[in-house]
Amino acid sequence: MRKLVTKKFVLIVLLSMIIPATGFAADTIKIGVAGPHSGDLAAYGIPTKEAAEMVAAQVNAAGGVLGMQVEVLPMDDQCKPEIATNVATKLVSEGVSVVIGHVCSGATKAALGIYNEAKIIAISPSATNPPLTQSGEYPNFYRTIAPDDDQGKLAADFVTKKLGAKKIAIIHDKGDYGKGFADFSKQFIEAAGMAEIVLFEGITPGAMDYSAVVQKIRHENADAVIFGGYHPEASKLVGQMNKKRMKIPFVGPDGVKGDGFLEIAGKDAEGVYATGPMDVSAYPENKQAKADYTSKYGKEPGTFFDQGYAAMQAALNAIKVSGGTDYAGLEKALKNSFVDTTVGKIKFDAKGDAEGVGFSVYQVQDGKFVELK
Amino acid sequence: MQYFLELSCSGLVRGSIYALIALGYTMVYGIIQLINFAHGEIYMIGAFIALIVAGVLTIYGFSGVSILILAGLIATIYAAAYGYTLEKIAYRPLRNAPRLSPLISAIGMSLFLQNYVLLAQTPDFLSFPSLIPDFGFMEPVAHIMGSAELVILVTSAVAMVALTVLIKYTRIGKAMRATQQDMTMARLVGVNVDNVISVTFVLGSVLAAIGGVLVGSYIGQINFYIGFMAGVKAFTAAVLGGIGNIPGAVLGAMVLGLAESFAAGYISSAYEDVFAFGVLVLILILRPSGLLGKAVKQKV
Amino acid sequence: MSDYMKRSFLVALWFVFLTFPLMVVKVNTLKNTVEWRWMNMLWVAIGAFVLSLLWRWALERRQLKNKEAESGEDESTRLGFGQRLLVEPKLYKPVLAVLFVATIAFPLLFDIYQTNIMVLALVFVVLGLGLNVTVGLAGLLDLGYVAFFAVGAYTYGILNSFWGIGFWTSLPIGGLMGALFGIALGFPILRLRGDYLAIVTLGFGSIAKIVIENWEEVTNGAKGIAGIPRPGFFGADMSITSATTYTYYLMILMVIFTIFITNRLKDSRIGRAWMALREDEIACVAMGVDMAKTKLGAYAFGAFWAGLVGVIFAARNTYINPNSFTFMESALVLSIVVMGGMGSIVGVIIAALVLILMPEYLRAFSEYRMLMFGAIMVLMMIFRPEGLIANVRRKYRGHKVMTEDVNA
Amino acid sequence: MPEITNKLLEVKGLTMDFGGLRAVDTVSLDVCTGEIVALIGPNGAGKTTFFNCVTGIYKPTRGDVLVHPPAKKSQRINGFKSNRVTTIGMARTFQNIRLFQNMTVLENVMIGRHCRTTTSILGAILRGAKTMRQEQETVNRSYDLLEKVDLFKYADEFAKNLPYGAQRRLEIARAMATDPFLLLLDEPAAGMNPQETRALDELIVRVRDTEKIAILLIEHDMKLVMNISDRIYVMEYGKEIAQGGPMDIRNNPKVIEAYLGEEADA
Repeated sequence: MRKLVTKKFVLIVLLSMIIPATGFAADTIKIGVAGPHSGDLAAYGIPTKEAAEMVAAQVNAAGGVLGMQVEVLPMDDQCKPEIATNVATKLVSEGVSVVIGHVCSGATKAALGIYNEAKIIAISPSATNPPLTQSGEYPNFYRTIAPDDDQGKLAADFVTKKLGAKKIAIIHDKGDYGKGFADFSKQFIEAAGMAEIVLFEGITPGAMDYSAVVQKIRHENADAVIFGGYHPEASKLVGQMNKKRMKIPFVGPDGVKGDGFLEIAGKDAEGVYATGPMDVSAYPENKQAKADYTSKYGKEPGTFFDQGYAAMQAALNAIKVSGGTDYAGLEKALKNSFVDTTVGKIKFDAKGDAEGVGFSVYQVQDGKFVELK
Repeated sequence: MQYFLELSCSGLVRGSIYALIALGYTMVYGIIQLINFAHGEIYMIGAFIALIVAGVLTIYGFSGVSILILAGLIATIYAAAYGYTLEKIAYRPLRNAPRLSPLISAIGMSLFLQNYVLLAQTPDFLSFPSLIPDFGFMEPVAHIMGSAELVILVTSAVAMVALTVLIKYTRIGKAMRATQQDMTMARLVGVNVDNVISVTFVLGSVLAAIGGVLVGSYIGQINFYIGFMAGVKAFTAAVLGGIGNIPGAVLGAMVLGLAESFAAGYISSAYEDVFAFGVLVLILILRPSGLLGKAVKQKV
Repeated sequence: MSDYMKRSFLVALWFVFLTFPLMVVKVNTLKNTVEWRWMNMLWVAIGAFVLSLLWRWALERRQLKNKEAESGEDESTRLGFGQRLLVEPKLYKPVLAVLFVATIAFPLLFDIYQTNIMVLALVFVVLGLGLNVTVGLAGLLDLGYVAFFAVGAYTYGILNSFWGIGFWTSLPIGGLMGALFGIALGFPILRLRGDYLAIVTLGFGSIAKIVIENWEEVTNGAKGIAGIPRPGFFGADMSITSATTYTYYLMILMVIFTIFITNRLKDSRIGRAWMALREDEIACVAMGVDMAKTKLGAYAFGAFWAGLVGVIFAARNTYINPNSFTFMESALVLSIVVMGGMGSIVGVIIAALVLILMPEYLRAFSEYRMLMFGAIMVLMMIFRPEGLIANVRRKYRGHKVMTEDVNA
Repeated sequence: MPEITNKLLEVKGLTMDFGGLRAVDTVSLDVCTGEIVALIGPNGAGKTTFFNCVTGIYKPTRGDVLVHPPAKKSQRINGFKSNRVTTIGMARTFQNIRLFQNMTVLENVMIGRHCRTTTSILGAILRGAKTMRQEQETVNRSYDLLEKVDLFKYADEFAKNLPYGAQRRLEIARAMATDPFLLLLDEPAAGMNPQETRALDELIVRVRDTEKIAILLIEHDMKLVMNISDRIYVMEYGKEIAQGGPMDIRNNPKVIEAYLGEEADA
């Protein structure tokens, strides 16, 4: 018995030495793609996965990176922190070189520590929470989207300066993303001192209706509404405001700026403002990617497709430039060499935010989001 | 004062919807002492089927009113069928089981139906056509009450009156009351208890489906998850009013709707649900059998 | 038999009708297109037919079994294999030994990912065991159990972020906070019966989440608390791999600790009172059991485990936000208890491992996870209400000799 | 007839209303040490309601329920919760058997010991010497009681699997486990066959004589009542209509009238 145990132990030790070794010996580059691929937030995660797979397919068809094939490992984190850590350890043990993700800021925070420990870089297409880059706690984090405070500032400026609102109601969905946006808007409006915030309130996503809140907005005589949250609640609010004959501007963040909002809100969407990543559809890379997507899937790409695509491009470019998957090399490449992506020509600043990406304001006109110059 | 009216109106509209769903809960509970946890999902399925029917009919070129009638009709028929099947599968085999078993089965059914719709249709929100025509009132009424709200209030009131008449004056209504009093006795005097229970589920489901269609066209969007919270709230309303008691369910629903609306209006809508459940706990502590419920002495 | 076929055929037809609009039609109101998925109809028909046959067969078997039980056949002589494993030393000793070795060797044999998800599964084992006390033993249905889990996790998160208090100090505090909340929430609902209890606890569960979301000064709201340290080991600096392995062994100890304690309690004056309360509240009180004390005890004890393991959960994730504490988690823990067999410890452990690990290994099927939970809960209640492995009642060794002495 | 020494239970003018319905109307009743007292009356006379009022399941509308435990001070127990009543020393059985179905026979009796033992949650975890002693005492005492009611051989069975008569006896054993000075039996012979009834008859007398427990019982079986009771109270429509020894009651015209319809099956 004792002998057997020893034998087994030796076997285990040998095995454990072999397993990580195979990771290096393989002639593929593994890229993890983590985000919600199931559940109610899947709509925000799947476009990134599809984008990453498309980039990989293209690169592989052209001979790969540094002569190696790119393999995409999609992982579903359902935007839950505990699942995100599972995913992160899974990706680490699979020996990925870079992770594209995660999609939700909360899940990203949970996973980043694990990547940092394993010296893996994560590039998120959508985690807009400012401290992710600004706190300096996550040196291995990069993103191809601008942080929320930019967006909040833009919304605040737009409402006070362009729309000239004096009494502003800020409504949010109590979520990480929505509340964050609402907080920054509030902060910038208060700092500018040009308008008064008459209402700052959370609503419950999934509540039957928001007519009480709408009445409250009217009661406070607000002349503009800033909303932090996603499109289902936004369309409910907008619909009820219209039903209650309230014709004041409604400004949402990029969680509102998408086809989902247009589809659900329908006629009510007309005239709604939303901030969103700058219009990048003019870039040739972007046009190409969108055309490829449409020909492959027969529909328009979803939310964060551009950012996901760009993250993948940036990651592969960094590998190519640095000539390997070494952490320090990748870091240097990401921060120094420009790369053409679907969101423009970008590189990353010292904190990990992409330079050259930003937000602009859109308005729904004739059933489409149109960028306001 | 005007603000108060506005809030009251939103509270009453919300309360009417809760009432339509709560009636189903209360009827089922009255007869077999079961919280039909999946009742909210019937409401959701009713809304989904109405959406699908309306969508198909629009494509085949039907016009406004006929869509409303057909979609509503088919939705209620299907909801009734689902309610009937639900009882047969998940509750009937558990008629004599310990009390916890059918409740857990009901929670299971609720999860199952939610995810069934998620997988069969979509996890996304869908836009619900506004089946109720939006004819304009004049200000200052317009912003307090629109046509959709009026339709909801009227439909709910009519449905409730119809239900009360049905239970008071028809044969099946009498059988239902007999079963509610004493199932064994009712069976002995020749009431087909199984049929009565099925009818109860069907009636409850029809009311829930009406609620689903109304809410769908009022709010303009639905997804697979709308039934859960609505169901929980409606059940809360039923408990508030005294579960098993039909006027109680309506009263409880109105109290809950108003409480939520005033909480949102005067305090903060972030704590809306806290108030809803707070009212529930408070009433259960002060009057454990609900507002209109009779204190039933358990037979020892 | 042909009657069977005919009935199942009718059932299949019924389900085709029932599922037709949802399964077959998919309408896009925007582009005004309809997709007719006729294949689905075929699958529903076949599925319903087969399931209906199985259903009838199973129901009949259940009735047969009931009849046998009624005709006075001794149940205890026909213990299932699962139960025999538990009571016969010849069977359970080797199994236990193998299990022990496998448990110890697990992190050595598998990579960090496997270890990590195992830790999560073990967290749910403890949650299941804790809820098992409240629901399985004392019969108090709690649909807001996750609130206590959240209390534990946030206790550590808050203590750590405000005062830098470490894991080992927070661990017992988390458990005590859980118990305290159990008592605090238990008080107002003492008098409520089963169904009312269910809805009120559900309410408490959602209130807890709302409070966490809104009480930003303390809980950091939806942003969550980040940078929570992993469990420390005498201040040693550990890599993620070794920290995970360490957490794994910690959780194993935790599970053993939980089993040990709950087992002791189950076979005690308190545990028996809980069971009696579950069986018949009026009779139980009439036999001199203090209902309030006993119920609160059950709540507090169940909540204690949730609080305790909540601390470990926070430490394992290093980040917590309100998203981890929804009704779905409560439902998940409840299905663990139901599937495992109320009151049965081994059953709960197996159920937790299956329900948590299965979706990790079958990621392709993860969409079907909640669907399956629902179906499992219904089917278990109908066909195997005693759970996977039914509780084996302990036989007490009293001395007949001694009693005779007393008599004499 | 045993000598009446002192009162254990003293009920004065007890009244219980349910809404407008008066279920028990100013009923007074005493039970003394060493007595077997029966409470009889037609169905619906309010006997069980009376029991429920005395044992704390209902709170009586009016009247006094006084107990005089041996060697302890007297108490007025109106509105006490039933667990307190039991702890004071009055234990009961139920008309429609209320056993803990999914617990073993032995465990059912062990529950009776609950109020005489003190192990707390912490104690149950630590299993100190005191806990172990109490536990062993509980087990032994319970086996002992099972033997007395002739259920020893069923100790490890689930209560739900017992035959009907045995379930009734188990209820008695469970009540006795609480160390009562007064045992309240609600129709203990209901549903029993003549042999079982005879055995029960002996059991009740034995309990009184060897355990020194006084007994108050509700019963429809007149033979049993007349055989063993020292005194009998008769209720009809919530009111007390007669009391006295078996002979007096047998010849009381009011009682005969009340029972006229039912006499046939008695």
